[in-house]
Amino acid sequence: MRSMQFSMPKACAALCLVLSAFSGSLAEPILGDQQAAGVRALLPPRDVQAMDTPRDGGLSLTIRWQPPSGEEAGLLGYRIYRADSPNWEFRLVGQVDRNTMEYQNIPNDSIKVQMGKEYYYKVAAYDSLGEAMSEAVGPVKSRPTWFDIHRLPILVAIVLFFGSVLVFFRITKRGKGLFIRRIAGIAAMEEAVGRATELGRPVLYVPGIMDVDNIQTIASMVILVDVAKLAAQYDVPIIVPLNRAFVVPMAEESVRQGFLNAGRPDSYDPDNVRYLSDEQFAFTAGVNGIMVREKTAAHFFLGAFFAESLILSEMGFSTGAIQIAGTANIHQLPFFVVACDYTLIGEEFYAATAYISKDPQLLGPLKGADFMKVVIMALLVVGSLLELFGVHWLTGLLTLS
Amino acid sequence: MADDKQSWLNRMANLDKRWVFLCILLAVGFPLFFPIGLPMRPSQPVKDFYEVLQALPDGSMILLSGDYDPGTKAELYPQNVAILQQACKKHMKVVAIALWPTGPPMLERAFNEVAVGQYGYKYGVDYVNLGFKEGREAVMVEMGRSIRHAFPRDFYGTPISQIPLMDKVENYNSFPVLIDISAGYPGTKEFVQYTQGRFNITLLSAAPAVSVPEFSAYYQSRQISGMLTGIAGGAEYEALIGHPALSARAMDGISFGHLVIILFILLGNVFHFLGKRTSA
Amino acid sequence: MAPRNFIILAIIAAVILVMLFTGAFSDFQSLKLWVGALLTLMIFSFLYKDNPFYKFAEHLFVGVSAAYWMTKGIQTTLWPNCLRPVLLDWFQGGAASVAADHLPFGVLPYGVARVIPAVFGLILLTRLIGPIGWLSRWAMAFIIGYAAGTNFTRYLQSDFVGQIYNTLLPVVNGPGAFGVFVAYAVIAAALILAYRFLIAGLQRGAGAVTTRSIFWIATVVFVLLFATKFPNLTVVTGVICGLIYFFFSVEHKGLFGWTSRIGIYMLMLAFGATFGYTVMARISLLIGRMSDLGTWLGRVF
Amino acid sequence: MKRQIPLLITFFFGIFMIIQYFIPHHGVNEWGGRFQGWTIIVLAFAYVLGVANVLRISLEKVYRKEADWPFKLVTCISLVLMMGIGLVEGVGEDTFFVRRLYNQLYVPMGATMYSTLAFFIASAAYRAFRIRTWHAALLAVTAMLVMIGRIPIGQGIWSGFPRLSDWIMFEGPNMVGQRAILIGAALGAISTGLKMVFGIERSYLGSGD
Repeated sequence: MRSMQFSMPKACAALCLVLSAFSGSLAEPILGDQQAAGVRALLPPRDVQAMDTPRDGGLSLTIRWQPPSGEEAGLLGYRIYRADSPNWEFRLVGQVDRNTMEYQNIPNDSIKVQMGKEYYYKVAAYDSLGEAMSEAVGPVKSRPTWFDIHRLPILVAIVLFFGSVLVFFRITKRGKGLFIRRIAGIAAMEEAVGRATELGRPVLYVPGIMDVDNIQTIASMVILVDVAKLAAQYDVPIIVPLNRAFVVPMAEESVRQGFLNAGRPDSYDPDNVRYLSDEQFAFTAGVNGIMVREKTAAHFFLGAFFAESLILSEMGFSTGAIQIAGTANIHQLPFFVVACDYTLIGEEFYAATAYISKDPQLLGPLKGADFMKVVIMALLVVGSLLELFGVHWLTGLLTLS
Repeated sequence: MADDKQSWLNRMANLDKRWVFLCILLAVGFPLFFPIGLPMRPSQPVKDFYEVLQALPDGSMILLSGDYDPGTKAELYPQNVAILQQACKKHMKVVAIALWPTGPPMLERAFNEVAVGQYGYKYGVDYVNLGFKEGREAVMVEMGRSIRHAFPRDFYGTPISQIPLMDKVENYNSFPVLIDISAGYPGTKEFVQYTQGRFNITLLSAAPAVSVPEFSAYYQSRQISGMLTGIAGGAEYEALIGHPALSARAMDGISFGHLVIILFILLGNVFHFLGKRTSA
Repeated sequence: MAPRNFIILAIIAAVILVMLFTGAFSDFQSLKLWVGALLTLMIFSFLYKDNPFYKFAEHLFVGVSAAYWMTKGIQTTLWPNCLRPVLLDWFQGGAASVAADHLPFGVLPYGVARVIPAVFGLILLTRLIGPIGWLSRWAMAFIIGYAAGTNFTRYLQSDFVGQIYNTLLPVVNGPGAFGVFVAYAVIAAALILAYRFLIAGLQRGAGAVTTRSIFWIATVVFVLLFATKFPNLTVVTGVICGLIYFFFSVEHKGLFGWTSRIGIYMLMLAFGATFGYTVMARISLLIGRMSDLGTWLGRVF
Repeated sequence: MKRQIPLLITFFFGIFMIIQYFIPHHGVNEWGGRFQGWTIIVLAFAYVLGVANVLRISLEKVYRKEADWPFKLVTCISLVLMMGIGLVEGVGEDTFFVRRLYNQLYVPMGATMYSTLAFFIASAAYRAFRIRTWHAALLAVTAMLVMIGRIPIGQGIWSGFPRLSDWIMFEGPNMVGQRAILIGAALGAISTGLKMVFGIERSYLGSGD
């Protein structure tokens, strides 16, 4: 959001600088035309105001103005000047085109704003002949903001969520409210590993193709611990091909931990956690090869997937494996739903660890999320009714920008 | 007998996927090499594009900006070729520029294929490729003053004073129409924002499908007078100029591909239900 | 695998490498075409079945791309953003570069701030040294902490509050909409009553099948008309039903079960639509590959 | 030590990134940006691990003469060659590394792999869109309606198909379904974030004391 606000005027300014480089060469012939037409002198912009940019980090000031009165056909744009005192020399800060009536003096400018220091600004309208300067406005100084009030709804949501999680912690600790509805895909995980055992073939676990800075990959690493534990209990190898280098150590730890939890740390084979390539389709080609050559019998595709989802799950289907997929990437869900035996859709995927372990500590956040859903539904009903009667404060509150 | 039928239906219902692959390969590949020319119903933006060019007198000069790259070649190169087809048919003189460094080689290929190869155009007399100029919008604005100034030499390094066709070129006013083949930034959007209104240009745009929603607004407000929209638009346009070519083939492939998939879905269900009935 | 396959492979490899590395070939446009076309065919051959050619292409692709990203990572991130400045600091005393930088809050001298990621990176590499490999968890912990924190607020803003905001719509709008709404509600009630007292109790038989079919067709038409007449109401109800499907704490029975079923139907409609919409993009990709192959074929014959 | 310190590190950076979201103050913000820079660098260090992993596993197979070992050799040789050239020559636009190796090996293979989706999407449709359940029926019917609306023939059959297809895709059911998934998934992501930051979920950190 911030960077959008900041970069727009910056981009305009940069552009105008480029344009003005050319208008320098443009000046001569146009000057001739305009003199011939008898153009009157340019008027300065009106109502120039300088203020502290609201809700910023304390390093920017905003200047606003109105266009000069009257028709200004030749007007090319505005230039913004600044000085530390109204009587000192004003230096050019930036430049915008004729349709922009606001400028932010931001840290990206060559002339920066210092926090707490006083400044004066002038705005000049310019055309090919010259410029018309406004009066100086100021003093104005920049202050930092310590809380972005527009993000209050997010804070409220966090507080509600944390609060509900804490409440549910206490409830689940007492052994109450442990119920979770059946999630077929998770319930089938053990069956899948069991099938692989019967056939004496390995299990394949693909944690998506995103790096660890994606929350789905993190969630997948956590599920991997449980799946590896299952595999260790059944004594089948589990192959984990990886698309991102940083996931290698993570996955190694997860698989080793799973084997440890199952009480068989010796069966852990580090050679089965395999980095293939950061390239999406080289990875896909490699996983195809593993599925066909190592004859994996249970496939888990859990994590952030993209176009490779369908290639993997269709190839996997043709090898006859049981396939369980889970992702929150909406555009790939249809392909998993179509080609896999079970698909964990969106939130079901994140709920997997709590579902498998039934650990009261992990159930707390799950129950908290359910509580939030009730809140959302109430908000939707109330908000839509308010909208219906033309009351818009709720939507206004949620605008965030 | 019933068993035979049953097993046949079962086999069909569980058809080896390689047969499906083969059908797709044929459906998509066949029209590429042996054009079929499924009937097209041109949409309004494409019709407008065609009619604006068609309304120009024979032998007019047009300005063509090739702002695309190999990434959008599949959609835009066929459009480029088709535009040249219509222009050459009307003996138009074509001045080509590019604001993308990847544009001039594409333009060159299209010129060689159509203008030189089919209509015997002469370089420098009937068409010229001025090459790429760095500067994006600034170049657009400068061309409003002087194209000769913005492009002092052509793609091959020849000074434009030695190119006969360029004698008559001054700025946008030398051309009744500007055609922009636009894959992104800088492209049609910037031409509209910086030059269309200012220099009163009739602007036509050839765009990939992803840009269509964005450019539609300009088309609605008539800032773009006509628009080719992706492969489908290209195919419709080729139908209009009566010269079905690359886009038409690709579109045929796409149509056949869709039809084959729909057919497979229907067949799959037929076999499934028949199989169920015979077994019941 | 038979030894003659190795010979085939060695020949492929030799041909490709010679084509790539011999300067004489670089003038030919066809070199590019040949390499591209051969590799394309090798990969497509997998669609028929696994074979040495695909294996070759696959392993080549893995090697080339893994090296590409690693080289790129070193050349564009590690060296310019981390190693080079740290080494410069080290050898030139670093005083000059530190003084020039802005120090927010002055908590850490800038030179130190720059060394920290390098330290984390080296800690990560301790994995390669067995006994102290566990140290690498510190680097993982850093990335996970950062990722969890940023994702937390990012999802809250864009997918949570953002989507709720988009769904707050005036449910019944347009002139005279209330009257129409009431009319629709009456029809809906009639349909439900008809189901409860008429359809649900029907026995088997030809007449029953016909009545049932008519009823369901009428219902589908009604729902479609309703959805187009009151799009906003449909959106709000649809989203609520979808959310009920994702509700984990209650068993999906009774009214809850019904709404969650509508929810999952909504999801299926969405999936079907996305599937159908994607077909065109995928076929276009294939056309792109085929036309490149076509150019190659044109050259060859 | 093995477990407490990582948990503390996760907690510190997680909480900081959440809090800094609410504070526009430039000092806080700059630290947020700096941490982001750090993650990029630390992630880049991991490439060493990745390549070490590929080489170790491949060379072991070559050494033990396991099945397909010559192909593992192909991977190793291409990897080492490519890396050597890239490190010596650089990765600029006009290098052998990019012009030859990247553009002529990497790009066509990637594009081909990608294009195989056209085949898989067809085989998946053939197999899966059997109307066995309501779910499958809805999937199959909407997919077909949208497909028909996207091709000229569909328009020829009934001029309303493109509009219907667009409605399903952009205004109607698709948007509704996606929104429900998005909101649910956001809740899931938030709970996962919470579990990570507060160390409720720690199994992934491995064992130890």
